[in-house]
Amino acid sequence: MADVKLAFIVQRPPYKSENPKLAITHAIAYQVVEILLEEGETVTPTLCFVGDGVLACIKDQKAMDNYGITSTETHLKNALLVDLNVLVCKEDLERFGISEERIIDAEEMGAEVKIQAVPFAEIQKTMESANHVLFF
Amino acid sequence: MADVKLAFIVQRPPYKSENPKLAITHAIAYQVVEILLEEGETVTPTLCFVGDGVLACIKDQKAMDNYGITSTETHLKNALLVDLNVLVCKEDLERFGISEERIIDAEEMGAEVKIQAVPFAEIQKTMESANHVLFF
Amino acid sequence: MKLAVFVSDYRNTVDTLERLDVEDLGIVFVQNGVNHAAVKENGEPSPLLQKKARLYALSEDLQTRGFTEADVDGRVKVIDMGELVDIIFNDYEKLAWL
Amino acid sequence: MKLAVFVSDYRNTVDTLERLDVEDLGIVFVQNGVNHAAVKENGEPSPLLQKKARLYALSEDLQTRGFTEADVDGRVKVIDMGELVDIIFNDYEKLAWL
Amino acid sequence: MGTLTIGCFSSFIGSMNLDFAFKLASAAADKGHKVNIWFSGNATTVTKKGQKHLKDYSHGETPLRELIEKGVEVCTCEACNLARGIQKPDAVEGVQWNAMQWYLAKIYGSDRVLHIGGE
Amino acid sequence: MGTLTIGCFSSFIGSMNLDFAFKLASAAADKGHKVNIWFSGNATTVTKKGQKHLKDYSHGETPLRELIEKGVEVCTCEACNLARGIQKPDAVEGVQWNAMQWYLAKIYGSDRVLHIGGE
Repeated sequence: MADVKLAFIVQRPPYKSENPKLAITHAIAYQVVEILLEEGETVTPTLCFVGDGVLACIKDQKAMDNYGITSTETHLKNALLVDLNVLVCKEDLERFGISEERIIDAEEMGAEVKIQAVPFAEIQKTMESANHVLFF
Repeated sequence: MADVKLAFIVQRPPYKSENPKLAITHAIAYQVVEILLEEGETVTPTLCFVGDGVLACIKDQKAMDNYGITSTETHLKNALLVDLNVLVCKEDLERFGISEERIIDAEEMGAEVKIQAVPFAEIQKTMESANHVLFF
Repeated sequence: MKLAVFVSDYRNTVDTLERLDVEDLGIVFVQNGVNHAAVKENGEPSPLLQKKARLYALSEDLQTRGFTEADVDGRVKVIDMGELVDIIFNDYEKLAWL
Repeated sequence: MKLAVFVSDYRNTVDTLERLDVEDLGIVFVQNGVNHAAVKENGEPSPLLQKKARLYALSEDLQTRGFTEADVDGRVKVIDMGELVDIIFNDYEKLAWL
Repeated sequence: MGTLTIGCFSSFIGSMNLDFAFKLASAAADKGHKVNIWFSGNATTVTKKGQKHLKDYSHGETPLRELIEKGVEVCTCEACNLARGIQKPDAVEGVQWNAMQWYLAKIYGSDRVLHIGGE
Repeated sequence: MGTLTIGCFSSFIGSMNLDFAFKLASAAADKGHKVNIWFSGNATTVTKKGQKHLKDYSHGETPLRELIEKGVEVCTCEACNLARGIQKPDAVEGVQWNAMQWYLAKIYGSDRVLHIGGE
């Protein structure tokens, strides 16, 4: 009976490899992992975007219109809808000049959580308190 | 009735992707392309290693012993055996401190040509005189 | 040499473009390469935009990443795939994908 | 945090390793990462060798690329796959592949 | 009208290189150009038929079939396919199976060559 | 003795990531550790059976079978396989087919996790 904490760190931009998308879909799976675990055992991922990975958080991605594939934005919205803890590095957002209103949210879909812009120090803490770190 | 010149430019190190190996095998295919062309039509590739690509030219690669796969060295020896023109950037060899005696050759197998260390300017000229350039 | 170079990555691990001496150079930003056209770092545009070259970015790839024409540096011409085909056949003799 | 970082590339497109604050850091050079251990550029060893960390390079991957122990910087310990397994289980709690 | 030969060496799904190549080939063919596509290395897995079209993933089979219908010539590296456990009957119909010289021969007759290397 | 779970997300052939993962898994199993391997994304193509063992290419099938024989648990992402046209009967016997939660559940019980991301 315990909780295992995981830090998912996305450090590369989307649409070059499947990495950022797979980070999101794997994190979302925490919702259904209980069928494979004993009573009271849980897995809690925190999904963190750092470096060029923060480019995944820009809204209005038209991947479906242009390439017929689900956008990383849609995956991120799904993550918010299942109350996943999603952090994005504040310093990197500032470095790229990405303002908060350009960050994806899923409010109109009824999500209760938002992507949180936090200092890198907090992402560092997330890694420290995690049992395992997974870099994408 | 003409010759089409191609510049194959290998700019990345071996064993990270198949690129350097595929550059060599595709260049070697110039030997058999005539079966698909008309009489007198030829293709002449020049294989050039620049940047981190020059690391492919270091001899004694033990890829077969360690991973059971043909080394990039073996592919390069095959290229020399079919008289392919192989150039390696002199400035990049110097940058990495790779001496000429560490460069692959196929003399003991009877090859008549060697990998030639040339200034980048000559590789630039090879690209200029080529009909097409292929970057690996 | 009339050469169009396709830049498909934001971070390049090769320095080929810096070393090439091309009299008539085009740089086509595609896929994650469009970040060079649409993103500034610490207020600075990508150094690639300072090359003596005609600069293009593919609209489909900008849109896919959430960018609009308003994000694109004024030196870069936004083109679609059909225009890219014309550029390939009409303006350059050789193509390089870095 | 006791963290072993696997560096598998010669050129990195991420700066994560520079930013991480790790009290007990190991850097394991594998695959093309072994170039950091065995190659100097303009006479200078890789900046990664200056990190406050225990440094390891995988012998199999050095040999595959034509390097011998003589090429490897004195700060780096050459290990084989079996030793790597022991390091993973005995010396570090978390592993990161950059 | 000219001839464009595209070499594809990147993995199917993820990198978007193949998606890009398909769109470019289609646009060129629509303008009346002759287009050839060569698959080698990890790109050859795109020629496997029976790909389930899930919206989360790039899909290769339908665009490939459309390109072949438009007259685009498509060829895959036989050895690369076999090494990945894909036999000829497993491949999308109309894709040619050959070796590297096919690519060189198509380049011979091409006005433009876009060689898209691997990852 | 501990438990190591390895996540593999890189393309089969070329990058050497899978070759590395197989050697590491084998060395850990030989020392008596429990090892689990998860394939996702482009790595899933390594589970296709019938790979012709050409010396020019990394070969996945034989090492996979050896690992499974040693008691290493191997699982592949079903959706990733289907998107690539690989059905369950096409896969190496003994490879489990499941979804991402398999990986998370194995991580739950692991002492060490080596997540090898994609290219």
